[in-house]
Amino acid sequence: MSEEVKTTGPLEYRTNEGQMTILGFWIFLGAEVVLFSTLFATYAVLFGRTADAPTPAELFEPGTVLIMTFLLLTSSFTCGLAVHEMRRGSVKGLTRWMLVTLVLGLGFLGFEIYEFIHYAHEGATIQSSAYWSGFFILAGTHGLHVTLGIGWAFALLHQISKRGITNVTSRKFFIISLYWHFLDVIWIFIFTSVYLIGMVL
Amino acid sequence: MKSKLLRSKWIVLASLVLLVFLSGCEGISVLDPKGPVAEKQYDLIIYSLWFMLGIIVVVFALFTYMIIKYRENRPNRKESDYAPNLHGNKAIEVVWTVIPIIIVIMLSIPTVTTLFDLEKAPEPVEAEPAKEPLVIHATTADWKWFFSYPEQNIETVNYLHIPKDRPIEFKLTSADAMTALWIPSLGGQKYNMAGMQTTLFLQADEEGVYDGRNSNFNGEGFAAQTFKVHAESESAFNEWVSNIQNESPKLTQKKYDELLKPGLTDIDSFSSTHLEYVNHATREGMDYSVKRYRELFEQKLHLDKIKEEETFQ
Amino acid sequence: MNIKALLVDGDPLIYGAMVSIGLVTVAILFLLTYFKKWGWLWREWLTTVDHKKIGIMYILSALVMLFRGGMDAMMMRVQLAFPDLGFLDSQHYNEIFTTHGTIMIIFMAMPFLIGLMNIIVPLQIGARDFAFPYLNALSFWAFFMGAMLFNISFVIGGSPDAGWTSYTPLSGAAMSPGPGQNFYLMGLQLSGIGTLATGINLMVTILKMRAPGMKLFHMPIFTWSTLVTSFIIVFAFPILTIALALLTIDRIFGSQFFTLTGEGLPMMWANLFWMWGHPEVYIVILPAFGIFSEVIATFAKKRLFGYSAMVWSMIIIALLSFLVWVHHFFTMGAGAFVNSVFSVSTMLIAVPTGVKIFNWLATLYKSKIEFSVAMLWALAFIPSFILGGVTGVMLGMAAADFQFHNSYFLIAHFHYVLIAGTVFACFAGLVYWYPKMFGHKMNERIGKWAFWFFVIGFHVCFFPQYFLGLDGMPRRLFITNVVEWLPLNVISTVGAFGMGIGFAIFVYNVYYSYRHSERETTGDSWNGNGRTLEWATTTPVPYYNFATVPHVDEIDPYVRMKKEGKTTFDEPNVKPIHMPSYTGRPFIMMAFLGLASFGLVFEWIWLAIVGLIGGIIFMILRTYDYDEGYYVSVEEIKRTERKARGL
Amino acid sequence: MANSKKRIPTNHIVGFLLSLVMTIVAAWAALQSDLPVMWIIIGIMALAVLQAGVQLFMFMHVTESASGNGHVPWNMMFHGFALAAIVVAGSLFTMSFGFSHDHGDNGGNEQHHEQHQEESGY
Ligand code: HEA
Ligand code: HEA
Ligand code: CUA
Ligand SMILES: [Cu+2]
Repeated sequence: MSEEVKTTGPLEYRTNEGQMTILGFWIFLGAEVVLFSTLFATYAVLFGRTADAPTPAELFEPGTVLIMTFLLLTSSFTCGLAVHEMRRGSVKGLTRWMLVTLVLGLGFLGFEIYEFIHYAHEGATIQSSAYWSGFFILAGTHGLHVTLGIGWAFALLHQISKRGITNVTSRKFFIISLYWHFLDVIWIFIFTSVYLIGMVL
Repeated sequence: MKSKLLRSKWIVLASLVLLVFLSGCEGISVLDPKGPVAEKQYDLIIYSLWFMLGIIVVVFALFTYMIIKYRENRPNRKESDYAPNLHGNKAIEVVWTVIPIIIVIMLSIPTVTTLFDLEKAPEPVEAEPAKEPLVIHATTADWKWFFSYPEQNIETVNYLHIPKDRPIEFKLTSADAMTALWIPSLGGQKYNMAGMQTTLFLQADEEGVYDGRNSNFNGEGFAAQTFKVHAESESAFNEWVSNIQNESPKLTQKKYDELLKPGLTDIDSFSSTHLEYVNHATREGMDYSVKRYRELFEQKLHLDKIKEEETFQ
Repeated sequence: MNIKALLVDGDPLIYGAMVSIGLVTVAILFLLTYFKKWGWLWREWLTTVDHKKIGIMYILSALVMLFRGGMDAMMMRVQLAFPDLGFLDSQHYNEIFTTHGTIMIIFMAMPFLIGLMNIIVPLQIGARDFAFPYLNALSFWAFFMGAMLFNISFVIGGSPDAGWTSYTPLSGAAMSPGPGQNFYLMGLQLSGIGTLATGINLMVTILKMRAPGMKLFHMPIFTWSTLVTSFIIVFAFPILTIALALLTIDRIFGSQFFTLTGEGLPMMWANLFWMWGHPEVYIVILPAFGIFSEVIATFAKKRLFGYSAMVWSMIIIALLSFLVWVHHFFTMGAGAFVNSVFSVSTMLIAVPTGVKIFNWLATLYKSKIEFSVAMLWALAFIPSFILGGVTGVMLGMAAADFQFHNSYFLIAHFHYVLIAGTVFACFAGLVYWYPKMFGHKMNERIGKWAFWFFVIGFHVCFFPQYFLGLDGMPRRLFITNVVEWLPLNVISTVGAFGMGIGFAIFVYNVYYSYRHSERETTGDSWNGNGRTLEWATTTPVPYYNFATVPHVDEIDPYVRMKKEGKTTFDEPNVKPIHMPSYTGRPFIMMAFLGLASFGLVFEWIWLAIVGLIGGIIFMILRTYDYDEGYYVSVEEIKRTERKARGL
Repeated sequence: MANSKKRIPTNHIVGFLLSLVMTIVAAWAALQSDLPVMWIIIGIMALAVLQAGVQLFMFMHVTESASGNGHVPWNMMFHGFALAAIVVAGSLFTMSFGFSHDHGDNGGNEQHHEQHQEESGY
């Protein structure tokens, strides 16, 4: 039962432990899909229950949302490049692309915070109505995930700068890349079913 | 020895079942329907019960056979009674998959048709002309019932009069917690929810006084949230209505607000309805009570005396 | 805030409970100090990552919770049989059925089964531990802290009182202010996260750590049931997480999801709750099915009939379990079409369940049944569970359910499936695997007494409730105010006490067996009838489980191993074994999160933040943790094995 | 992994371009086009699903064989999304449609009624 280490293939898959951890993370992502779907379901069912607060069509701004979307899409791309560099064994490439990713992520967060504050000024807060509770918790949960992801990624960059790319660090890094792409997937659905549809209806 | 014990236990149980059945269903309210809706549900229940009894008998019989015949220390066990590597048999497996499927289909058909029937007013018997359903708004508040008769413009608290042989269309809603209207002798229940309106059709075929209650738990006074249903002839009903119209006071908003207060109330009657100023089934009406009585809801009410007060009605 | 206002006061029952809890705590602290066991407790238990020890802790907690939930049940039964005694008032009764239901399902049934999985699954597949032992410890402590948090509501702050289903708007801030409902939300949240993590952990363990050659369709059926259950857990628990979070935010931060104000939609809670709640009841029944399959095959001394049908039926039950949730609120008025759809999907579950029942019966066919205590529990399950199952199908017929819903007919249904299914299985599994866990068996003679008291008591208690339901007696009613209901209620209470006595005998048996049972000398405890790998290793199980893992290419591999004289100690092939190190971090981290939850319960946001920061610090420590564990040397393995095998 | 030695990650670039295009098309359809609302909604939801596919297959290596995890990641995603569909559609199905609340025979419910119409549009 001793650990066998393979000698080919991406580093993160070479140990059994690496494979297991990555598999575990995929399963966790499966759970996350359901977690977010519950928020989507709640949001959808509460749609239209704005009470005395403004309606989404009045508040949503296509410009901001599009910028946020492009920021996140691009960050997902650069995160992919970071993993690509990691698999080529380049600590420098990895770090550089990951920093770009995180800067884009921070930009996204900045816009989101600005957006929330703006809505609050217009009289739409988490307490104003069922609809706005649904909106803020759905978007906010995503935002919280992004925040956690950024903190986690900095911790990993720090580890990689100290230890280089090993079986363990590459596994950890691969996992955060999965997480980051996954957040992009969720955002696409928020963008489409919350913002676009909110502006159509 | 052990298996004998096992067996005798089932015999005791089976006879218990029989006993209950032989003693008849009188007095067991769901099994003693007093109207067409309860009747339909009763028919469905009995229909399904036969299937279930059949299944139980088959499984119990097989089970008893197995544990008696194949117990290890049964005297004169034969060598051929043991086949440790027997691991499957396609034919028999198909049989015990298909038969339950068939049973499920046979249960589904009447279930679905009954479901759709229950959405409509019960059909009149024997080609009598269909009567227009009597509309009654049944509204609950902690822990009481308001029955508004919009057509008659009267409202009662904690009791109900209905004409027999005429469909009743209940419009259910709640001023606060989620509740349910259930009159077992007349038919199954449905939820009352604030901000929404659900419809329940019931009808009585026999005169009598039936028990009705809120069957969905809503806090401390839940046990006391019951009411009596007086089913009577059309003329007696009309007489009762005009009595109330003439003798009971109007239901002012002030009086209504007072009645809404969380707590218990006695029976009462009025010659107008609360629908004039609030319908809790609407989105405007759903927070009416909570807004007024937030502090009261927030206290623990400690209704120690519920038992004594049960003698209302 | 002053302390006096926190303590629930005014009732002798509560004072009694506080005093007894206080006394027990003091006694435990005293004993630990007196026997100098603090170090032992910390080194051997609080810091353990060994799946077997974690499993034992799960089971011990579950037994304590069964006791707590059972005491609640007894109090309810006394109140219902003797309404004139004024034993409980409405408020207390409401708190008690709420804690009873919640504790029994979340803190008793699930952890009991997860405890058995913890101990047995790695042994059945030939693994050294879980895939993520550290995470496993975290999960346990999450569950434990959640359970403790929920239980202290009894003495400080007040218990939740809106039913285990906690329907809104009743359970919202407006109608249930105060900490009681928060205890429910935070207790479930914390332990729910632990359960989710366990689900992931078990899935990876089973998918990646099986003995060489063991295909999925070679796995023991209990392992299969665990895999399927984990799948349900992974997909159902996130729904609960969100539902609880939304209600928490409603209550503490004033959002409007399930409120009557702000155009909230209270019935959405019911929808979310049952989207989790229905899969949840299958989470507690599928492992039970797995246990019965193992026990029946062993004591019938015969291979399980229809192995792949057994597996597929579980998979189908798991998929269907996500498609039936609406049957819990047929009476919400969603219309005939919606109800028809969910009615049919509900009844369909009878088909795969029936397949399982008939396969068990066929396993008994041409077998040699040995009526050991474990087997008795398994056998009693079959006829008893049928009664619950078929009444479930009757509830599934929506048009009829209008009459059954919220009545004792429903109460009888789910106790029939939960007790005859889950609880019988917990007892069967515990008795069956007891020698593996503790190195000695439970006494059979005393076990039979416990069995008969419990089973007969069970039927006497719950069978009459079907008729109470048909007579219109609603659930959650603190007072039986209709005379006709009284006789059956008295019978029911008598039965409940029968179960109580059965359980007391069971507990006594634990003590008696500890003192008097013979110690096990072989790993294959049941007269050499073991069929799966857990019986192949020695008893007590070495902490690394298997010296060497055999190659497996069939179902029931141990049967052939015995024939060929093979063991799990293939001396020339022993290699060093990699093991994880013990650590106290999971315990401390969860203590912090427990503190955070406690803060939220009382809406002391500062305390919640302190606890949360503590938790986050431990997460950061974890990501910088490069402790790779250690290797057990070949010599040590050989020494241990030789000793255990008497070589 | 074949592309681990490659300098240029074609896969990623193509994926990125695809997702940009799809986002722009979706935004155009929702904000600028005059298509019927129902079609817009169906169309942009389909685009969202496609984009999710791009992320999963082109960025997240969901089917990478070197992982040693076989089809399990794919399986988890598939079932996760299937369940997501059940949760969302099921909630709308049971919480919005077919409620026999208002048969429009008496007043006071207009608003409620409208709500249901809105939601069936959704
Ligand atoms: C272990 C837990 C468990 C299990 C296994 C089940 C199993 C089933 N349950 Fe139960 N149920 C609960 C726990 C469980 N339930 C709980 C806790 C509640 C109430 C919660 C609350 O409100 O507090 C509940 C409530 C509940 C309701 C809601 C009723 C209401 O609120 O009005 C319904 C309705 O459909 C239902 C149906 C079923 C069905 C159809 C099955 C089926 O899976 C049963 C299948 C088994 C068989 C049918 C027997 C064997 C089969 C054969 C021998 C084959 C031939 C048979 C036929 C063709 C019929 N259950
Ligand atoms: C696994 C789940 C589980 C289990 C095992 C049980 C076990 C029991 N349950 Fe429970 N029950 C639920 C789950 C469970 N229940 C749920 C979910 C509800 C719904 C709650 C709600 O409405 O919100 C419920 C509700 C419920 C009610 C309905 C309350 C109401 O609606 O008003 C009743 C009433 O009789 C009841 C009784 C019992 C009894 C007598 C036992 C017995 O089996 C208990 C047996 C165990 C013991 C007795 C052991 C401990 C005690 C001792 C060892 C003490 C010594 C002995 C004596 C004093 C004699 N339960
Ligand atoms: Cu409920 Cu509309
Ligand atoms: Cu269910």
